[in-house]
Amino acid sequence: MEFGLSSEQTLLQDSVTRYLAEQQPLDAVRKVAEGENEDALVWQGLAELGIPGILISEENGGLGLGSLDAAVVAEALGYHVTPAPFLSSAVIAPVALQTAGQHQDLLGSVATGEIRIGAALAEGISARADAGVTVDGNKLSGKSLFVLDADADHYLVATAEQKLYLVAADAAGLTRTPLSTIEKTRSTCELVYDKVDAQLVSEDPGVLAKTWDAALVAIAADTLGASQCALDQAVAYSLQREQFNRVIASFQAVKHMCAEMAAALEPCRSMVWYAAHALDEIPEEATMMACHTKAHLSEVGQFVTRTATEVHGGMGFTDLVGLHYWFKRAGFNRQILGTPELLRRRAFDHQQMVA
Amino acid sequence: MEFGLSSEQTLLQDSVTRYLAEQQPLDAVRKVAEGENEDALVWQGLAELGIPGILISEENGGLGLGSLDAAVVAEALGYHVTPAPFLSSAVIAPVALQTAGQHQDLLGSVATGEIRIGAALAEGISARADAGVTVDGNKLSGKSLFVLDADADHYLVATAEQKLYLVAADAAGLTRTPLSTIEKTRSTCELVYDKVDAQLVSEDPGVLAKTWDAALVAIAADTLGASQCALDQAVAYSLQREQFNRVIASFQAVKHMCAEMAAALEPCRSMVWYAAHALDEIPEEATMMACHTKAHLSEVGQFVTRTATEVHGGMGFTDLVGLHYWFKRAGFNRQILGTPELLRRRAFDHQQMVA
Amino acid sequence: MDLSFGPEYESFRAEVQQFIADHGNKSPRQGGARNKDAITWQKLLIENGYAARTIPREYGGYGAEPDIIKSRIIAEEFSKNQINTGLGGQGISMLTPVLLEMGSEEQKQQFIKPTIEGDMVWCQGYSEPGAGSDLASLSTKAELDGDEWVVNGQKIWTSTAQLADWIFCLVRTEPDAPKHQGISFLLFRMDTPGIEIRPLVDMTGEANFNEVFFTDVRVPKHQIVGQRGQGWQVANAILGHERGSLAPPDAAQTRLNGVAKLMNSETMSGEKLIDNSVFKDRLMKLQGRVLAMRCNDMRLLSARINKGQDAKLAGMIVKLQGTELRHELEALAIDVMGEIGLSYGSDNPYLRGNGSWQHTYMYYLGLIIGGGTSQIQKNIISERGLGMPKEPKIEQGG
Amino acid sequence: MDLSFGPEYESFRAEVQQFIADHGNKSPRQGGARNKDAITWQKLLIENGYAARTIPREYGGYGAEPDIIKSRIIAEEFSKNQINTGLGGQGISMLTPVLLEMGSEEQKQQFIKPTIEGDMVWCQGYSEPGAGSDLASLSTKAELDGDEWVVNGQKIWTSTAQLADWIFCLVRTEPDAPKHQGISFLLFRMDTPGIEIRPLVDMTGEANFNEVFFTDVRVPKHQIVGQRGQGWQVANAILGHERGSLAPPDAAQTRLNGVAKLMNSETMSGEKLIDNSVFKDRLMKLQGRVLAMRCNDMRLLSARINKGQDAKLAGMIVKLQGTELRHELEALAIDVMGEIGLSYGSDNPYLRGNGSWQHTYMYYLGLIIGGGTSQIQKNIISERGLGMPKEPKIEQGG
Repeated sequence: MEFGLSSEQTLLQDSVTRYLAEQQPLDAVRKVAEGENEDALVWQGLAELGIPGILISEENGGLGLGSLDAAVVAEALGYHVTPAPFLSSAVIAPVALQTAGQHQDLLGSVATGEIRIGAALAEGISARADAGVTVDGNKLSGKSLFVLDADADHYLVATAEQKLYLVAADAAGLTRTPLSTIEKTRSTCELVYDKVDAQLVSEDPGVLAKTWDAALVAIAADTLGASQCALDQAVAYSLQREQFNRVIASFQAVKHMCAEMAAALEPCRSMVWYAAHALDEIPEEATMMACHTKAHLSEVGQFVTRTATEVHGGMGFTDLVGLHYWFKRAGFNRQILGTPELLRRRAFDHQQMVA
Repeated sequence: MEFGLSSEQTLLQDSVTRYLAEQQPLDAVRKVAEGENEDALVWQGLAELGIPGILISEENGGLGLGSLDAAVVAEALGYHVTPAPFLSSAVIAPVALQTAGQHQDLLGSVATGEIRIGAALAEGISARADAGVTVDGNKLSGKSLFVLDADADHYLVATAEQKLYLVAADAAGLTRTPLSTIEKTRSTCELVYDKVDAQLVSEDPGVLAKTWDAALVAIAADTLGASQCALDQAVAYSLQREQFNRVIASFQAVKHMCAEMAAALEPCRSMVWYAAHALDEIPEEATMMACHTKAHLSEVGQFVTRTATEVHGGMGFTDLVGLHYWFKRAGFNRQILGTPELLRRRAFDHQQMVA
Repeated sequence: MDLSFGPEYESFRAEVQQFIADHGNKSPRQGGARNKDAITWQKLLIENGYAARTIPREYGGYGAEPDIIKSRIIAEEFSKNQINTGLGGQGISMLTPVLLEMGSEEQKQQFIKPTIEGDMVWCQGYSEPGAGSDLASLSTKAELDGDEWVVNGQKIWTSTAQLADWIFCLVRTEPDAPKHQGISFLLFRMDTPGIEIRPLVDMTGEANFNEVFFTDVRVPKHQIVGQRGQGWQVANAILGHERGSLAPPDAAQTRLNGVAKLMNSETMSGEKLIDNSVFKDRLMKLQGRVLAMRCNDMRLLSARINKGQDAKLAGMIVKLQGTELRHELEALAIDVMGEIGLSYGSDNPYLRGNGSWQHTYMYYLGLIIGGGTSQIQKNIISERGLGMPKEPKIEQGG
Repeated sequence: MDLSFGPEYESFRAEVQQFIADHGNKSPRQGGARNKDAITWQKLLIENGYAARTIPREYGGYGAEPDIIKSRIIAEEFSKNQINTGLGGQGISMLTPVLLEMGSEEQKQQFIKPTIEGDMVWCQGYSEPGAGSDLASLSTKAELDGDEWVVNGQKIWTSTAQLADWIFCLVRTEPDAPKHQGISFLLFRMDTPGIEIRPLVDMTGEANFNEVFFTDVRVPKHQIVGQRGQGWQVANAILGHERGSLAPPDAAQTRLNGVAKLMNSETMSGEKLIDNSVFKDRLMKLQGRVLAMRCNDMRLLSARINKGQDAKLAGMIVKLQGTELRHELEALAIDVMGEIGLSYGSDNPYLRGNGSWQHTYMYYLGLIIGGGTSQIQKNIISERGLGMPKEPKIEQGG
């Protein structure tokens, strides 16, 4: 019995972490966030480590690793608020296409980082505003909001009937408009379809469900990393910042804020591990765990990134320290692909709590 | 403009407080809670101050005061965890009978403390379990749970159709069984009706609603008093208890717990005042304010009495200090005549928040 | 309990209403320093006693006796009719009262009139990167060189520094004195050589504040308020003014109505969010807290009118409770909107309320921290409100 | 990630299952000291290695090598089949490990066997009214008079004092030494003259604990574990044992299922409470936290099996999070029941779950406070877990 990361997984996390710490410090993140650089650069770097293909099977040209490996990478990316299309290209698209067994020929180029596949799932989950996608033949009409990755080459699109389609970014009749959000490290866009040619991925709602579950765990892992970094920064800052002739880490109020963050966050690590493991190995718990893990991490992530900001005092509010990148990362993760309330409802519906 | 207590109200509160502090210290409360004494003793003492008749009009033999006066007394009773049937006999019954204009001849004896009227309203508010009261002619059948005051001479009974009746405690076909709860300072019972003769008070659901509103504010005021006393005890204890060679009040964690209690509680005082004032003077806000005030005080009361217990450390858990009387008083007040969730729903329904 | 202001004030209210009826059309849509319409409007307000109301006529004010109820009536009527209430800014809200209290006659003559009329704009130089909660540990220093102070150091959180003509600034003039006794309160022009302003971008993405750097900034010796070393006392004479206004409960009520409106228009999978019991319960929970704070505010107003009433604790908790409440209100709005709640930036067509939900959510987190963090507030409440001991002194090296 | 114990342990599990099949019918319904059936059962368990498993045979145990997985399998199978897991009590859980670690050979011979077999019942004398969080400040003193210690003072929170044959007790023997170095660890009989026991009623209304008063209690000199003045170190060798077990996550899961069941059977105005979205959301929120703690627990088990894994922080937070979680779970159950949730006392026909909801709600508040309050837990987490400084020393008179 071993509950935790294998030595290979630790190595994987270390190698991603080392790359990000060296090549993608906050200054580099800032350049992408402020529009000076594109996230293609870091994605290419990650591609050299094989990251885009982490969930892509070896015969499809990827590393063929599992969900826990993907979670471990997601955590590292969250820790470094890395601007990269990991969630859509490396998790959502590969899981969908491989589960459906369709269009897997695309995945080789995804694994090398040559092409990116964005994800327009929101309308299959809980349609907002006047969005929604309808199908006539293999033509899509309507629109998708807050599509992940404004720079993708293809998009995986969910319809209101929970079918999945693939459309090319340059397809006739497709209009793509970036949507600016609080989160500048990852881009979203709106897609408007006017009878756009689409390729069916799956009509089985189970494929969307499985894809969604995988995405939820990856998002939770990203929040775990972001929150852990916010906590680490708060502790480090408190040990160095002096007020009233002592480091603020010596004030019981500050100590207790940090202790509360750690106490809330530490069990989340095990929860993310287990939820990722369940995706591959314990199918009967997978959806319930995925929903709970994303919902719980959303709550904890909000608490931790906010409290870490408070520990930083005024500096936490400035762009100088940049702590807000972590705050916004956790905030973004909370809202996308299901708010905590929606996911808790789904978790309830997916278990027989009482006879 | 004067938002607060008049000098008469301050005098009233002082006189009740002085009586309770002198004649009803915790030892006396304990005797009632442990079944050694009856609450009739304190009720007689309060009757000498006119308290049972506080809301009874002068022509009906009472003091003819207003809801804010009643709230001020309820706060004092909560502060001293006084075992007395104030809520049922001095608030619920007088409001119901005077609003309906029925059976007011009873109120003279209520005002002197000679007779007590219990309140069986729960089934008119949100029936639980298999309880419920039906009427045939003027005969009641069924049962009421958690009726306030197990020792009353008459009971005000609400039916599922929100009508109000009065029954005598010794009426044929009525079975009364005390129900033990965590709260030993106030008694509750079950009433089982087997074609019991009853006198109609009102068929108008508005009478029950108005009575309920008055009860909600009185309960909130009781919680305000109980919470304030718990906070006062916590501060006093922290200033006297030493650990690690200093009074625990000098630890920032303890200070902040007390500050959080005070910050949550202090606005509640104004809220209770306003809600009580609204009962008499601002009818369009009365129900909304009553629901919110009881719901909000329930949350704050739970937080404060729990945190005060924590400040006391192990001593707070013992019966020696007796702090649990305040904890349970606030706990009882939270559950009766509408949980916070139910009252918030009612508050929502009673206002036009959006067009 | 009497919630009316009484008949004697109703004629005053009628006067205010008449003024609004006559002149309301001149109310500028945008306020702020350097805005010509706003300055013209400000002068009209002063003339009629609706701004600088209690400032003596000799210094350019209206010269009325302080009357809290009249001030409240003015505020209520202007707010109800969405009329611009005149210029704000730290020169008017903070420096003017300090000059009236502690300034020399010459200083009052020189500064108050142009300040309240909007012709002289000020910024405040208090906080420093190393002196936040512990403001008295500030280290910007001023040394006397002949007839001039030579100022060196850095200030932060200086709003409107780019616009300001002058700064009122705390500097350390007696380095060897205990920290609260070594500070002086200087006034100087922002175009003095040696001043550099850098915009300070915050988490909202805007530069609401600045950093200001001083390098050998030379200030005439007499531009000091109070005595040398008395600056801490001078500043504290007005510090209290800032607190309560950070979390006005009426604004919270307006905001709460805004969330309800949002819930009424937004849908999730076809369901109106106002019909979602979980969000509705959260909304009502917050309304309970908003109502409690509104009642608390009435009590505070009453205590200001009726001197006998004690509302000390009720006043002390306003900032702590009010800022937290607002932060949570904005958070609910964001949650309710799901993905749409992430929108930020005027080019996003799904932006709701001009992006104010996300903006205010972050801004109020800033306010929870700023102007005395919640931790400092709790220290104050427990010490001054509940009589608990101050943080004990630490053994050196301990 | 490997959640199975592997095939080599499956035969062990089969053995345990066989034992349960053969002997499960002898499992006593009630455990507890002085219960004959429980003592007989305990001896059968020891014989088969299901109790006192790793205690050497020479002291009456089963003498197995420590094997965390086997212990877990035993626990799992016994729990699954609701089989009594043998005697508990502080003599077995706390004193026995300390004697094995620090006791003299004579003490081991004398005490361990009768203790684990349930023939000798112990109580613990650590806390005092004046020494709670600051346990080392205890003041019960023992003075040497010839060959005997003379003990005077008072203990509190002493469970099973009325039943106990013996007490293991911390006393101050060196009043002039620094507080952690003046304490000794004594063992003495509870029928020694001069001991008075008073039941300590707590907020649940039960006397789960006692106060114990010592007046000139004479204890033979040699009844000390470790050296004079070493008592603090002796006690700390086992203090860690207590923490984690206060908030087992499996119990939280069982309890959560209980709330769900309650919500399925209770109604409000005809609506099943499991259909009430607000309560459902609260239930699910708590389930998220329960699941997180269960996963955390798996990690802790794994770290005990696989020595290389670091789970220090994961272990440190268990008590803080677990006790709070349980308290909130019980609170939800009470809220869900409305007035019925107030029921307390076996004569109340509306009592649900034997009154355990209210009881456990209060009892867990006691646990939040006891065994190291949440405030102390946060100090420990921040200092030992996060490397933040200890509370600085205070200037005397400061």
